[in-house]
Amino acid sequence: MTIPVTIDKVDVTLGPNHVLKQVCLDVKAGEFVTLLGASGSGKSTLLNVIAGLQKVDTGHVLFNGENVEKRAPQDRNVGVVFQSYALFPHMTIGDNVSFPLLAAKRPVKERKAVAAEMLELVQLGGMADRMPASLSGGQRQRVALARAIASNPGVLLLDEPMAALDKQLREHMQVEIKRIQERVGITTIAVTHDQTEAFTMSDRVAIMHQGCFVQIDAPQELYRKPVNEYVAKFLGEANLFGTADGVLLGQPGTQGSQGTAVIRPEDLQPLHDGETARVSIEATVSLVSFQGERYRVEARAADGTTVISTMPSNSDMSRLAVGSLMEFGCRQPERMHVIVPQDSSAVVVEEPVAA
Amino acid sequence: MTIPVTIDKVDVTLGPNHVLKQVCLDVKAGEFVTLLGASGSGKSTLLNVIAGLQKVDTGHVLFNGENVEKRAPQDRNVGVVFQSYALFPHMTIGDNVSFPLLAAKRPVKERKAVAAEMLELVQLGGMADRMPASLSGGQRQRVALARAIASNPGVLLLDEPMAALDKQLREHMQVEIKRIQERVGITTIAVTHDQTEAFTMSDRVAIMHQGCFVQIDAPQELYRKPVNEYVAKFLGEANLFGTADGVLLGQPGTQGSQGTAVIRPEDLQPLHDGETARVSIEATVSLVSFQGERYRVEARAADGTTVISTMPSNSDMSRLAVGSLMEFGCRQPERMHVIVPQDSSAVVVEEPVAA
Amino acid sequence: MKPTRTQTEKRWLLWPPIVFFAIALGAPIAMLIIQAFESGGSAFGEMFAMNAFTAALLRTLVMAVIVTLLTMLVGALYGLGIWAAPSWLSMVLVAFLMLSLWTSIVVRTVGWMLIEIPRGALFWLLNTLGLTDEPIELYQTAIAMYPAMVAVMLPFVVLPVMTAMSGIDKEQLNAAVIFGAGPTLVLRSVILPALKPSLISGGVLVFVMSLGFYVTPLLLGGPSNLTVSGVINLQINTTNRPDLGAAMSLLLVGATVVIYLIADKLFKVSEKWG
Amino acid sequence: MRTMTGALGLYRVPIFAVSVLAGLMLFVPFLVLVATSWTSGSLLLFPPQGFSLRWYEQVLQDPKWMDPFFLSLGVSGVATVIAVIFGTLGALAVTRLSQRSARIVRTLFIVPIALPPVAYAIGLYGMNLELGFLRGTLVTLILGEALIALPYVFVLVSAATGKLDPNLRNAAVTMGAPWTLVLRRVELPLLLPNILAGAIFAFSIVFDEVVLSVFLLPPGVVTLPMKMLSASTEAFSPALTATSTMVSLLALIVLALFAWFSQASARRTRKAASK
Amino acid sequence: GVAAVTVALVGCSSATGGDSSGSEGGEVVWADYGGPTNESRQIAYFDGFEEETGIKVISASLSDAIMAKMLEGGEGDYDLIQVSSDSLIKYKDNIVALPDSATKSDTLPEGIRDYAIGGFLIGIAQGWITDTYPDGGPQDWADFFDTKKFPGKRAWPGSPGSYDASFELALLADGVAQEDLYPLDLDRATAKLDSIRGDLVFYESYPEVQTLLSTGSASIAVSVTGQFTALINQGLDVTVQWNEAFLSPNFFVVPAKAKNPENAFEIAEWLTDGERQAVFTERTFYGPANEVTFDFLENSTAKRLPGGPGNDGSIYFDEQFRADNLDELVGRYTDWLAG
Ligand SMILES: Nc1ncnc2c1ncn2[C@@H]1O[C@H](COP(=O)(O)OP(=O)(O)OP(=O)(O)O)[C@@H](O)[C@H]1O
Ligand SMILES: Nc1ncnc2c1ncn2[C@@H]1O[C@H](COP(=O)(O)OP(=O)(O)OP(=O)(O)O)[C@@H](O)[C@H]1O
Ligand SMILES: [Mg+2]
Ligand SMILES: [Mg+2]
Repeated sequence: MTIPVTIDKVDVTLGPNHVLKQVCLDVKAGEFVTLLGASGSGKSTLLNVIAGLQKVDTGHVLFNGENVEKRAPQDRNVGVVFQSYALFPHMTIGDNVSFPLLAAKRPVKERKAVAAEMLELVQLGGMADRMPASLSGGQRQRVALARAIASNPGVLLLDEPMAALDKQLREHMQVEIKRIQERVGITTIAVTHDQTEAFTMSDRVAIMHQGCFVQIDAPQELYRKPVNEYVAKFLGEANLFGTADGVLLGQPGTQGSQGTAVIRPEDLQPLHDGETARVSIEATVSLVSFQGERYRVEARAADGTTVISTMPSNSDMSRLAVGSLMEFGCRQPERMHVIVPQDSSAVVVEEPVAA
Repeated sequence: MTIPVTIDKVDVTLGPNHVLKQVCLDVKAGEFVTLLGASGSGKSTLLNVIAGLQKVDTGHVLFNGENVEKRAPQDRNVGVVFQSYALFPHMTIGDNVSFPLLAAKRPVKERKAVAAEMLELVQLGGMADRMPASLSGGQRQRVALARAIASNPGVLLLDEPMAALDKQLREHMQVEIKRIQERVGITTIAVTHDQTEAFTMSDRVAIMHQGCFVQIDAPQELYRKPVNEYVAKFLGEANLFGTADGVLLGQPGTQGSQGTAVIRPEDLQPLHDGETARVSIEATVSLVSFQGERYRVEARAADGTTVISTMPSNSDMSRLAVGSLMEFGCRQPERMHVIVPQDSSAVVVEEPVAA
Repeated sequence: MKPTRTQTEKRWLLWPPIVFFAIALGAPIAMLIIQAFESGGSAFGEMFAMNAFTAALLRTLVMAVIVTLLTMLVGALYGLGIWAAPSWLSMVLVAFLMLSLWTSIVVRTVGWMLIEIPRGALFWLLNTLGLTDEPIELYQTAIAMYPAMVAVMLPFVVLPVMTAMSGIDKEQLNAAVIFGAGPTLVLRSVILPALKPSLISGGVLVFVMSLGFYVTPLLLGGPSNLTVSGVINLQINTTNRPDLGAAMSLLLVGATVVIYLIADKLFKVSEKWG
Repeated sequence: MRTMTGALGLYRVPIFAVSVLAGLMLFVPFLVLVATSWTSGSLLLFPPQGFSLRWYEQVLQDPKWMDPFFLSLGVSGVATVIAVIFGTLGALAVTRLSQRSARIVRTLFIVPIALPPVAYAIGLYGMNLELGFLRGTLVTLILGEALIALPYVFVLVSAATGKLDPNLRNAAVTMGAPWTLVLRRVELPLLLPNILAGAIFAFSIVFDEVVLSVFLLPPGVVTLPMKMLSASTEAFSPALTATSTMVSLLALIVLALFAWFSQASARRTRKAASK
Repeated sequence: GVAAVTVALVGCSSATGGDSSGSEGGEVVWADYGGPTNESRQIAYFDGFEEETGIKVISASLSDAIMAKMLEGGEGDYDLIQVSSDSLIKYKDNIVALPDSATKSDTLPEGIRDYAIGGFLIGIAQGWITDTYPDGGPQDWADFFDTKKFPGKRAWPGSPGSYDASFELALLADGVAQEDLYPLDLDRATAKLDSIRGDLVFYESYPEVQTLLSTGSASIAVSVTGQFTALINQGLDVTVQWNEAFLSPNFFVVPAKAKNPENAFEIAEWLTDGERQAVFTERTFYGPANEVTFDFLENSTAKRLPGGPGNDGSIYFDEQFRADNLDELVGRYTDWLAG
């Protein structure tokens, strides 16, 4: 079962905090949408609203076009994976996974069968009798996932499902979750504040900032064409320059600028001697660090702007000694994105963006 | 003040666990060495040994060539940043930072001055009167760092200093810590299980596995020339193939192999039509994910080997639809590293590697 | 994430205990009020005119303060002792605590009496050791009653202190030591701050409970240590003035509740305890 | 861990000294009482005269002691059950209330600790007289003792509810479990150790309660503490201390078994975790 | 489950409390202070009575508050309450007199005799372990106050209600003649008491006297004589000074609101039997309330009883005065104790 979910102008106030402000979101059936935002931006709150764990002040939540406002969490048929997994520590893995069926008063036999099937799906077949405490973090994570989809819910909600895992495992699980989600075909809304995670798993990513959606788009679009500086900076590193007619003017907002140019570090390369680029800036290398698959170069322009460039790990770094003055340029000007001022005002005015 | 640190055949047993096995490490004065390893590999234990918080069974710790075995933690003059920061919650930031001077019974005036200076160093000038609870994670982290260096210690120890920060902040603080360490010039030993962190900050990285050092080397060397498969896999993704005379043989250890070839995903690219490479493998694309600055492509070879390739985000991905059969090749064969079997045995036999 | 609340479950969880309180606490208090006003409310004036009562009131307050301070001090040290001692010793200390908790207070008081009377167990010990021949002048002095009262109250401080100690952040302790703090500074900067909330909430409880002391001070401290509870007992059992007794009881209940509420406001006692 | 205790340095000396002294303060009266109970004489004396177990024998054979003991077990048992039910319900309710009302309820639940027993007993006795049908029953006594014991259950259970991951509830709820199922299958099992600890504490309080018994016991019915009290108003007999010793030891054995069981189950969990 | 247990417990209470209430004999609730005295009554009187009449005697632990309420005319569970003479005088209005046909306690004064059931005489005297004063101990209360002549601590009633004979004996010691004792000069008495306060060790309940004396913690005790008797029964050599000892008749009365007055009067008759009283007296050493009892007692026993032959120096309280001034006596004594 899979259903479309619509969030319509939802407002939530918790104590003194206006946590969600006129939030709108349309999720198609079977789509994977990730809410990405800094801590405190209201992601978990929105998820709770969808699950029915949090009342809304105004606005509606529609499942399959039907208003579910009146439905208790028990009756919404959503599956949730919590950040801490929230496995029941006193129950076996099998009992954990089949808990939704226990709640639905299904017979023991069916419960056993579904638990076994779900555990098979998350590649934990045969572990039904173990206790959660005896599992590794990644295994617990998978149990939580199995439990969330055991009752065949219409919507799957994931609240920072990978936050407790270490990096290696996290990257593995991202691919894993995406794979399972595609197999089951369930509408999924996830929360994270890790952009790689959001990009890897999602069909679309919704950037949240202080209770508003700033931009909702496919990962490439978001990365390449951020609507404002906040999004640009939030999604990986970015070089931001004031710009007028395709000419860099130094820092954003400097005199005469008509917009802000966003150039990703991998698109801003030190130019070879004599090479020119339409868009370029001169800066002194201040820090070079090796990061495995790439080098990261930090340089400082005369006006104090910091310039960041990343280069593949097979690059020749001998020219880039700290202290050397280099010309950094964008070789493919089409990869430079210009944010025009009226767009960029979105951050300041906190105007909601409908999906 | 900065001093060299030598760890000489240290053995530690905790309860039933042989936690450190004949560990040796030489850290030069002013050097930044990171201990990198999976959870439970003994990193924290080694740090505690250096700090004097953990007794050794056999072996010695030398500061500046002098055995410090008999010295209590108080007398070792080390600065430590703890994973949880361990700030004193009821003291102001200033009092926290000047705590080592309070312990040394220095006059109030000096304490105030040092606190101010240190907070300036970590860019928290003027916040001396705030309480820890009112700071953000990154700020607390910096306070902990300021406190650790306030007494001008000979050695700085960092136990997963960034584990509690979110990704954006973590990346920022990595650069920050490196910068401060270089400014102060203090010998630093850090612990982490995040390889990017280790690479970004360290002069050398020591890979720990089950209480032994597997490899101690500069970041580039480690990444490019891992001594065994464990290291290769631990430091980012790697394609591992059995190899004989520069010819790939499928999975490592396959018949006739003379060693294991390590090819990093960024060095294994889909070849253009008609293009050939000395080292290449045919595989079917199974997953393409956009990760911001790069695309990650997973493909499956006929013999089941998984092939991973990453490509810059400005690549043309149209050829790489899921299901298409591609030839992946390493264009610069010098970037392929071959682990010969006798090296690779290090993991199995758990033979310690001296620095 | 905020826990979900539904009205039904709140109702089912909250109302049964509230009804229970109404019956088991409300009704008796109502009875006390009725009894106190049986003589038209004159009991309230009369009790303050009564010398023995006002003196006992003052005496009880002073006694409760002393017991509280002593118990907090000893309790903090005892809790620290349990935490810092080798495991066999801390097991013994905990066992002593439990043993004493499970011995009737009346019987324990008798035990103290047997120790403290002029030729009691203490005299026997000292005499056997050849230290004294003279009967010991300890029984029915202030020094004789405080140890017994502190012993009765000790668990109420030690138990929360033990919880607090087990929750001490080991990294903080390590940090203090690494940065060169001596024992004094470690105590001041890490241990005491961690202890303080539990110590205070334990202290408030001890104070409130100490206001109800009766037999122990009277027996071990002598008849000059008549407490409010003693005076109330007197009204009810001897002079047959239940209205006075009820009025005094109401005052005692009211005062303890008010004291508790103030302390709760200041120190969040019930949060520490619940 | 060397720094744990090492950090206290020389302060360990006064700390241990006071702890040991305080420990003796708790233990010596008990020891003296025990010693008096094995006397072969019939006076409550220390040092005891000779050694015999005759008082134990007598108590164990005398229905005048054993009946009250069993009655006390019953009364304390029922009162404890009531206190455990309402204390646990209250502790659970508090987690579902807004902060303001939680404060009020929490205070209400702890107030009985501050209740002077004499005053409360008089109030209950008045209620007993007023409501004729209660006379001659143990209802008011049990109610009253349950109320006195309730705060301890509440406090101990609250300590655990505070540490309970609220997402466990949320998880169960989103999986369609009605709140009763959540209570039964998720919350109560997890709170069980603390509920048991609360029950033990409550039982110890009630079992020793005597002030209420004086007023509320129907004629001819005697609880153990009441029997001990009356045994000490006319004569101090070693039967008194023999009984008290046996009760303490019994309690200690029960506690030790409880601790052993909970440790064993913790060990099992740990073993499972390391598997 | 809980309800079931509760019901079971309630049931059990009424089982022990009065399952026979509906059957032929009925019951009677006897309220005294328990302990060995109650046991002795059980043996001397109740066992036989229950067998004979089928009426069950339920011994209750006497609660002062309940007693007070019933003596004031209130409701309560007791059918027979132990009181002292002054209480009887004070609350006579709410006490049911014995039927005319009943056998009365002939040693008791007129006004009391008609109400008293199962009477016994309590003595308040000084006593000591004979060895303490080999040359003979204190002869009167003046000696008691003479700490030079008779060194050592004195055990003294310290609970606020138990003023016992304190004022009277202080006045006697201060030189007031027996016949001038009443009305008591409380100021003079407390002044005299003050003079010895430092040598007193207080007891809260009577049995402490045994401990204080037998350990040697106190040299002399002022107490009800039953405590000395108990020590003697343990095999200790205790001297009781009957000279200037105070005597107080105690007995049981039927309060107005008693539920089983008939049964109470039936047992009252049973209690007057001299032979049974002798059994009780031999066990407790309280003085008997009927002359006839002495016929059944050994002379050696009789001499050790309050009001027994040879103990002529003893004095009866002025119960009327004590009844009239109860509040003041308690108040003054409490104030003095609280000092
Ligand atoms: N019960 C509450 N009362 C008042 N404010 C609250 C409450 N719960 C949350 N908030 C506030 O609401 C905002 C959004 O919280 P939410 O948990 O949704 O953030 P989030 O985006 O999930 O953050 P994180 O990444 O840290 O989980 C925060 O600023 C938080 O301080
Ligand atoms: N007190 C102890 N008793 C027994 N074994 C212990 C004790 N403390 C740690 N160990 C074991 O020692 C090993 C190393 O622990 P250590 O804390 O040094 O690991 P680590 O590399 O710091 O791991 P992490 O990344 O999780 O912090 C672990 O396997 C752990 O189980
Ligand atoms: Mg969140
Ligand atoms: Mg560690």
